[in-house]
This record gives sequence, structure tokens and C-alpha cells, in this order.
Amino acid sequence: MEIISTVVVLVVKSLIFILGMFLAAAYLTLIERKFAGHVQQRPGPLHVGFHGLLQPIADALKVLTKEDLVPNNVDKVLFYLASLMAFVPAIMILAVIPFGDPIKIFGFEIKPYITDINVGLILALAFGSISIYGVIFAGWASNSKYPMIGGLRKAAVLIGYEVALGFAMVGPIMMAGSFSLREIVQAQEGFFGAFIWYQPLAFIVILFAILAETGRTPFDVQEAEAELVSGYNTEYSGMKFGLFPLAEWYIGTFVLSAIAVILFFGGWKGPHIFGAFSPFIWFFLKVFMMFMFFLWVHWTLPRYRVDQITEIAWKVMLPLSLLNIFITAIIIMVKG
Amino acid sequence: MAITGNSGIILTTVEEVLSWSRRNSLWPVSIGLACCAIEMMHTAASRFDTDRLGIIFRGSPRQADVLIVAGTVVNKVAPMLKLIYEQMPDPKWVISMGGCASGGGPFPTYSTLQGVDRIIPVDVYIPGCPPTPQALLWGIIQLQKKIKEKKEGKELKEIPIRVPTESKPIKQI
Amino acid sequence: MLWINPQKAEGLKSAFPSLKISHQKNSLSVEIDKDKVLELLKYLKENPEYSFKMFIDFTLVDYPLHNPRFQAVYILYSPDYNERIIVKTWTDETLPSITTLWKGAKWAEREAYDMFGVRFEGHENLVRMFLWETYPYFPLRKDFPKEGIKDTYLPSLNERDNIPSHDYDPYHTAIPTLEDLEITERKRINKKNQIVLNWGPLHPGTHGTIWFLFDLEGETIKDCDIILGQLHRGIEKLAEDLTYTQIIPYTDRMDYISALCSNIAYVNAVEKLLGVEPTEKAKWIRTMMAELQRINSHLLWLGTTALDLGALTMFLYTFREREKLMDIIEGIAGIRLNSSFLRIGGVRYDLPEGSLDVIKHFIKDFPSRIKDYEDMLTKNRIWIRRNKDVGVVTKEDVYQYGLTGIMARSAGVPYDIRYIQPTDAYPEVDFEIPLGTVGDAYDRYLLRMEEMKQSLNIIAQCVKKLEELKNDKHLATENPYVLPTLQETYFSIEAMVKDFNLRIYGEKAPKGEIYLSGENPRGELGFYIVSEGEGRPYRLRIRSGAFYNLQIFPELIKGRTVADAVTLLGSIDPVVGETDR
Amino acid sequence: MVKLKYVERPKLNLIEKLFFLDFIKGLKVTFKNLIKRTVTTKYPYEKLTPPKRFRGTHAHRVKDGNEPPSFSVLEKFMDINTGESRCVACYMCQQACPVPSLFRIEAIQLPNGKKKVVRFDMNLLNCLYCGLCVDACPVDCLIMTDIYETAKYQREKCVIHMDDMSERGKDFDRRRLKEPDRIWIDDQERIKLWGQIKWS
Repeated sequence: MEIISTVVVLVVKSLIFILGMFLAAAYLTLIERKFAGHVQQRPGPLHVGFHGLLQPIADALKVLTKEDLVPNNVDKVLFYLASLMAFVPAIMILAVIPFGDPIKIFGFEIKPYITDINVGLILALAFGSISIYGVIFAGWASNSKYPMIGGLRKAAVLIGYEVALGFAMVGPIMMAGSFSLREIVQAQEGFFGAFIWYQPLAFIVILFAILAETGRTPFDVQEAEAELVSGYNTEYSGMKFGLFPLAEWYIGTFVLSAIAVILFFGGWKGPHIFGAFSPFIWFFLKVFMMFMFFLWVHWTLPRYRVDQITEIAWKVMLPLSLLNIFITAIIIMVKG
Repeated sequence: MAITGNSGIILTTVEEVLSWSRRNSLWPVSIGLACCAIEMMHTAASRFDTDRLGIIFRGSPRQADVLIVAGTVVNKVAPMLKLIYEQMPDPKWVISMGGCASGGGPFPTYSTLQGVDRIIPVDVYIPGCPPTPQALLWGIIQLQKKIKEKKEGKELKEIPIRVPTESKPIKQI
Repeated sequence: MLWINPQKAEGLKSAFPSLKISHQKNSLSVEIDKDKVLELLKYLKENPEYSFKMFIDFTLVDYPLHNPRFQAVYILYSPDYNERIIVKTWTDETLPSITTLWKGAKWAEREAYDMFGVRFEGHENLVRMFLWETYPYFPLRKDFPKEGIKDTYLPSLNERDNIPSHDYDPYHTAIPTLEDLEITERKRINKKNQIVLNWGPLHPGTHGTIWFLFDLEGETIKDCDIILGQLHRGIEKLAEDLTYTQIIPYTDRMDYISALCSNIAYVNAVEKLLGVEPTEKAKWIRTMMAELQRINSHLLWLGTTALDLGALTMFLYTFREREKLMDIIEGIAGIRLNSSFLRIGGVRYDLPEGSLDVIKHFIKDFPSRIKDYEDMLTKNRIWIRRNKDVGVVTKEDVYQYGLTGIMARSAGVPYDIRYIQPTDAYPEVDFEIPLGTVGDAYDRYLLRMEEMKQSLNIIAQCVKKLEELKNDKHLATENPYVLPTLQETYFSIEAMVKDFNLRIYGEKAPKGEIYLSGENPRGELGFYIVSEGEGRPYRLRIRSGAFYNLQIFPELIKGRTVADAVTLLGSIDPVVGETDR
Repeated sequence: MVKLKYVERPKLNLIEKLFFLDFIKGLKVTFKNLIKRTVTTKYPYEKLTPPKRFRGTHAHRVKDGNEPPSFSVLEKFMDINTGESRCVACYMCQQACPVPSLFRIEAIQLPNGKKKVVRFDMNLLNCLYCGLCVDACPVDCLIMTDIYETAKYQREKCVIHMDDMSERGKDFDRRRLKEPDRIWIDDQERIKLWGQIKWS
């Protein structure tokens, strides 16, 4: 009985998370388009629904009912697999991200996370790395030159920044003394307890790494439109195409923003001014601010060349994150 | 040619919803050929902003719904353009922007294709050299009307959707 | 006029006794036998007394009744003495290639082969320039009809049953198949490395329909060639059938981003040929409009280049300012892009009410926008890293390839037509010509930004002057070659008859030739017009700046990556309408 | 006077490099624009009115008593009633046009010796909108209007004929004939992009 109830709870939770994430991702596209519009002094989606509120639905319906075109000379298995490989790991990271402390509603204890395991962060990194395969498969299976180059570029960038990202996360982990994301949040007490004040170097490295991981400028080499049309997903159409930007630009950015908020901004901690849902609101507010910051950078800066990006990854970001570990270790040792 | 399935017996509401989503999310291929491409860029820019109507430009034809042929199509580029059109997934539409694309325009010469409709079927013709952004937007609205009409299987005729009169009357001075 | 001093030209006779010197009102040309021409050009290039180092243009003129049939025309420029010279020779089938002297002649010779079928001995890869490899005709020959040979049944797919219009013909000229294009591609480049990447012709990043072929190893470009002609509309052929006034709208559509500048270059050449002097006011209006158009064009360049390098928002900011300029041009000329505003002897309309106020507002407002752009890009480390040391052009390259405009000035060569051969009101305005020190893409960016500021300065001076000239005439209608205005036609029968005459027979230009150029935002746009005393030009050759500037691209890109190709192409800033004509 | 000058190449100093001042400058510009008002004209709900000089679809002015003197000279050979197109079939527009084939003008000889224009077709798909035909018209008949919304589903619909050109001409004259020759007349619409302009 115990097992069944756990399974049911898990399934229900997962469904809520996945559906919620889909909807959120769809509306994140609208937020991005609105934001980009206003940065450029235009309104963005406006006439489809009230202020473009139905725009994501129209886009989704259209993309779903579009002819599913598979070019003749592609490797069919990999071609289908690639879009899943890119999308599923991005969603799976959600499994380890806590959105708040357990709360009690109608006597039930609801845990706003799927699992809380003590290697949460490592799992998140691992899932993040799997999505590289999606990109490489997409590039390879398309049997076309632009996707090929785009895929290889993206792989080079991801590998470089995965390392920097991992090492930069070590700083907060050392301070919290745990890999569990929940415990990391609990280690940050009060406004000045947030790790951003102690780990600014790690934060900068992680900012750059997230930009690179999610393919936003200045690191969006994989789909630099002027060079590679639309990069590794050039040959994809319909919903198979839709999954890529959804996974990468929206879910990826959202999830990684959540991790960054947990690591540096004390997660859902904040003054209890919104009542019972205060932790959620704080958490989503912080993640949203983070997301907006990425958008802001995306719509401002030009992009690096791919060799310059990898150069920065290996020559600047990696040493910086190692230096950060070193400094943190010394401080912890001195303080005891 | 472009619209599939029009039995008229089942699921008209579903079809209506689909037609609504299609006409509100027309993604053109960002391919510019000549002068008209500049006006097409202006249409996408801040002053006129096609994004309002849900139109965003995609680089790859595989992800696009509309081919806006913006500029002179010369014989040498015609097979490529046809290839691009064939790479687009159904349902797809073609807007022929400007005189050159629609009918050869002012270049009745040995090297110019006299109308892009000789190689790909065209849905909307926009005269002009080049058409202003407003004229292009009007053409896009005409295409949206066409998509709506096709769905209902009616004869094509001018129907009043939420569009004011032609060219706003000028206040008397 | 910048022609070489006749006495100095006589000096050439000592070395080449068979030389014929012809000194006309608008040109100075020397004629020599075909087998001596290479020697003469070498002499002109290397002798320090002449030092015609810079290659401007090469073309052919077809005289079907003359024997030999084709006249070859070389136009050279001497930067040391600020002089031009035309060298001519006659041929029937072959000519010696001058690519050993000037690399810039490579494409010009290919174009001549493409259009006239004259072969060049010693050319490294003589293939078609604009048309495809299996195209059987040579279109610019006089015996080829302008509309081509309509031998293919190619009806409209939409309207099979009814005839769409009175000038519709279901028969069409042959269009190539994909195999034909593949043959064309094969002829250009041999695969030596890993993959041959087709960059273009219908690609978001190629600024139109240029077709690049990259032989790649990884992402490094080992070899590159360019296929042009995806927008070859045959303007040169069309022009032979039109009166001088009727060609004006076509010059718009060549360099469609700077239509007014092209108008001005063309109209100036025709006016010199006809001996028409535009009115004072027209000159100032032209200068003002040209500079507005220059800002317009540079803004488009800035926007698209920034877009190509990833700064998406920049594109929309520049287009916002372009909208303002479009508003001004629309208000004055009547149409936003291809304005056809100029007429022989002046401009089409006088300035409308309120136009100077709007322009003044723009002058006041624009510097703060430039500052925004500079804040976003100039010192941005990404921008600097992407642009620095990409495509370094040296002075020698400038002379070898005939580079003009920003490309020449970024290498430190002060080659600006507004400076060496000022037309219109340019002799009377003050401005600075920025020069680069390194010659890379970053220099070209800085130069263009500086030019926008200088253009603003010129516009301010023009506005001041035009306020004084308020009641002057905008068209020199008293001249017999100038079309009367509508008001004159309505009220005077003489004007109506003159109008009818000029419309039907064209402006009968005296027999002769002229080469005159204007400073386009993209480089020197020159018009070489041969008149046989008729109302239509016998041959109109357009020397396009972008055509020659683009020619250096394959050399500069070797050993760099695809991402650099975007930067370099952006900094060269070609417009396909002008390169292909 | 024209002067030559060499441009300076700016360099980043250490402080700018370390604190990302170059990025912050750029972010400042985008933020400044984020809080500004949009410049968009919400076509089709709002429209820019083309200026009077705008070269849009062609039209014919009709015989309405405002003809120029040249018309009265040429009218003697013609059979034109009031309210009909002023065209006198002089073919000057066709002569002036760079693409003459786009015109198709036909006139017949009536029994009373006068001429009547029976056909005046223009294929707008071949038109350059250069305005040379308008400049050539000696009787102020052929004009260009501010109509630009001309997208059509069929190619044959893009050919305009004499009767609809006369209608368009009447409509245009009714709306805009008395308007001054101004750079634009819809200041309220354009204020979004331009801001307040100081008119003299």
C-alpha cells in the first residue's frame, strides 16, 4: 500500500511538473517576445488574444499540425531520437529541483519537489550533459552541412562550459557541505547569508556558463543565423523542431536559473509577506528575475566566435572556478 | 494546393481552430532577393513590427509557413527558389511581393523570370516597386483572409474582418 | 574632369609610335594595337612619370559593323597625379589578360567573356561571371535581343485558363536546371579538403543573393570562390533601349540602399555629356539628399552587420532611425526606397513645405542615437574581438583590386570622389574624410560611424544654404535638353512640343564618350557612356564599387573561419543589385 | 574645405575590462529603450497617411471644369463628357514609360470625326512607380494616388482599367486635391516615431 501511494504521488507530481513546465515554457516564449519587443521599442505579439496572450497557443497548434517532414537522406532513428534526447534530460533536471519547503494543506504534507536526493546537484549536471547528445545526434543525423557544423560547435561549447559550471558549483557546495539542493538552500540564512556575497567569482562564472549552456548571446554560435541558418535544427520541421528551442532556450534557461537561484540567492527564502505561498512566490520571483536578466543580456550583446568561446572556457572560466575553489577552501580552513 | 483536408462534414470547429492558429502564426522564410527585401526588413522592424501579428522570420525553410518572394527572381536563382519552396512543409503559402516577383516587373530581359508563379504557385500578389511596409502588411492580412475563407470552402470574396476602411480619409484642411 | 594632360599623353608616343590619341570634350583616350596593349598598360603602371597604378574599370563595346568587332576599354587612375586615362584597343576574338598586372581585372574580364564571348589569354579560370555555365548566348552583343530567346513553354501555374494581362506570354527564356548550376559550381572550385560549403545564394547571412563556395577543413576556409549573377537583371542591356531620362529609375534599382546617390552619379554623367548645368538650388538639394541617403545606407550596414554578429537589437535601433530618413525621403521624393527623384537638369520637385524643419529636427536628434550605437558596440570587447584584424587591406591591395570607398579609405588611401572630383555642391561644403590606419573590419566600422557624423555636418550646411535659396528654380528648364515641368506644359505649347520631342526621341547627346563617377556609400559608382549621337546611349557601362570590393573577399578569407566570413562580408558591405546589375 | 583625418582606435582599459563596464554600457542603452514608449504604428488599426507626393496606384482625373489650358486645346479632337476620364489618347505616358508594354491604350474614331478612348489598361505588376508617365501627361489626366493597399489573389486583378482609374481619381481629388504640398500631414501618427517637431 505504501509503495502504491508513493508511486501515485510521484506520478501525479511528475505530471504536474511536466505539464506545468510545458505551459510555462510556452508562455516564456511570449515573455521573451514581449521583452524583446519592448527593448526594441515595439510591442511584440499584440493582436492574437488580449496583448498576444493566445499567441503561444496559436504557435503550438500550428507547429503540432504542421506536416512532419523527414528529409530523404537522414538517419531516421537518430533523427527522431535527437529531439527527444535534447528535450527529456532538460525536463528531468526538474526532478531534483525543490521549489520550497514541505507545506501542509488539508492535513496532507505536500513536498514541492519530486525527489530530494543527496546527489541532486550532480544529477542535474549529469542530465545537462546528456542533452549534448541530442545536439550532436541532430547535427549528425540531418546529413547536411549546416546542422553538422552547428552540432559540432554546440558540442564544443557545451563540453567547455560543463566543466567550468561544475567547478564553479563546488564553491557553494563546500560552504553548504552538501550536494542536496534543499540543504544548500537551508545553509543560506537571511539576506546576508546568501552565497552571492561570498562567492561572487563563482557567480560570474556560472552566469557565463548558463548563457553558454542555453545557447544565448554572446554564446549562441550553434544557431548563428547569419552563418548557419538555424544551426543543428535546420533540417527539423514541425514539433520535432519545436522541442529544440523549447528545451534549450526556455526550459534549459529556466531550470539553470533555478539552480543558480538556489546556489546563490537562497532559493525560496524571503520575508513572509505573501502568506502561505510566500516561498513559492519568492522562488519564482527570483528565477524570473534571473531569466529576465539572461534575456536582457541576450538582446544586447553581439556574439563571440566559436574558437573564442572555447578559449574563454578553458583559459579564463576554468582557472577562475578553480581559483574560487582554492580561495573558498583556504577561508573554510582558516575559519575552521 | 496548400491546405489539406476540407471534407466539410466532420470537425468543423477543430478545423476552425486550426485555421485560426495557422493564420495567426505565419512564419515566413527570411530570404531577401532584392529591393523588396529591404522593405520586408522594415516591416519586421520597430515601426511596423510583424511580430504583433505573430509573424516571426525563420532562417530555415523547414520551419516556415510562408515564402515571401521579395525581389527580382532571375532565371539563375529560380531553381533554388523552387527548391526552397519544396523544402517547406505543408501547409504553405507564397506571397509574391513587388512587381518583379509577380510579373517580371520593369525587367523584361533575357535573364529575369517573368513572374514567380511560373515556377511556384502564388497566393497573394502585391504590386509596388517596392510595396511599402503597409502594403506588405495588407498583403499578409489578405493572406490571412484567404486562409480563413479556404477553410470554410467558400468562394473568395472580400469579407470585413477587423480591418478599417481602405486608406484612411484625410482630415480636410 | 580628371583626364590626363594632353601634352603628357603625347609623351607616350615616344615609347609607342603607333599610339593614337583622341582628345574629346569629356574624355581623353589612347588607342593601340591589340598585341601592344599589355606593354602599354605595364608602361603606364610602372613608369613613375605616369604611375597609373590603380585599376578602375575594364569593359568592351560591341560595334557589329566594324572590323574587328569589339572595342576594349581600360580605365586607369593615377593616385600620384590625380589623373585618369582611357586605353582602347580592338579585337575580334581574343585579348591578352591583364590579371598579371592588376588582380582586379579578373572578374571584369570574366564579365566581358560572359557578356561578349571574347576570350582572354592567360586568365586563370575563364568561366561565366553572371550567367550559368551552359547558357549558350552572349547577351550584350548587339545582335542579341533584349528580351532573350523565348523558347520554353513556361506558363503561369496559377492562371492556366485565362490570360492574366495583355503583356503576358506563356513562352519564356530557358531557366537552368539544378544540374546546370552544379556544373557552374564545379567549374569554380575543386574540392581539396573536407567539405565544400555552399554559403548562399538564398541564405540569411549573405546580404542578398551572393553564392559563396567555401572549401572547408574543420571550420577553416582553405579556398573560396564566389558565384555572382543571382540578381543579374540585365540593366546594361536594357539601358541601350531607353532614353537617358528613362534610365534614371533603373539606377535606383541597382544599389537600392542608396538609390539617390546612384541617381546623382548617373545624372551628373549624363549632364556632362549633354552639357546641361543644373540650377544652384538643385545642386544643394542633391547634395543634401545624397548625404541623407549615405546615412541611411550606413545605418542599414550597421544594423545588418550587427545582426550578423549577433547584436539583434542594434538592427532594430538602426531601422528605427532609417524609418525617419525614409519618412523624409518619402515626403520629398514620393517613394520610400527607389525614389527616382532626380531629373536631367535638376530635381523632380521642389522641396515641400516643412521638409527643412523635419531635417533640422533629425540633425538635432541623431547625434544622441549615434552615441547609443557607439555605447553598445565601439568599446564592447566582443565587438572588438570579432572585428579586429579581420580582412586587413593594404594600400597595394587597393591599387591592385581597384578598391574604392570605405575599403580604400580604411587602408589609408584618400580616395573619395567627393574629394578628388567634387560635383554638385561638394566644392562648397566643409567636411572631413576619415581615414583608417590598419585596414581591418574594425577600422571600417569606425570609418562608417565617423562618416555618418560628417554627413550630418554636410546636411546642416545644405539646410542653411537652402533656406536662403528658397525661391530659386529646381529645374533648369530653359536648357533644350531638360524636360519642362508639368505647369509649363499646361500653359505653353512650346513646352508641350519640347516635352513630346524629348519623350519620343530622347535627349540627342553629341557623339562621344564620358566616364564620370560619384561617391556611393559602397565605393566609386562610375558610368561610362558611349553616345553615337542618338537619343539613347550606345553603350552604358556601370562601374560598380561593390563588384570590385567584393573581389578581394576570397583572398582575405583564406585561412579564417566561417564566422569571420560574416564579419568580412559585412565590412565590405556589397549590394547585389549593384554587383550584378 | 575637405580635410583628411585618421580615426582613433579606442582601447579598453583595465577597469573597464575587469568590471565589464563595456557590457554595462550596452545594457544601459537597452534598458533605456525598454522603458521608452513604443514607436509602432499598429497597422491595420492605425495607419500612416502617405504624403501628397506619394506615388501609389495610378488614377485618371476626370473632366470636371478644373482642366489646365492645354486640355481645352486637345479636347476639340475628343469626345469626352463631364465626369469621364480626361485622357486624350496622346500616348505620351506610354512613350515616357521605361516599360511601354505595361500600357494598353486604344482609341476609336467616332462617326462625327472625334476620337474616344475605349481602353486604358495598366499592368501594375510591370510598373516601376517612377512617375515618368505622370510627368508626361500634358492634360493633367494621369496621376498617382495614395492608394497602396492593392494586394490581389489573381494576377489579372493587378491590371487596372480606365473606369476604376477614373473612380480612384475622383476619390483622390475629393480627399486630397486642396491639401497643401507638405512633407506629411498626419503629424499625430508620426509623432510616435519623431517626437515633437518644431514647425516654422
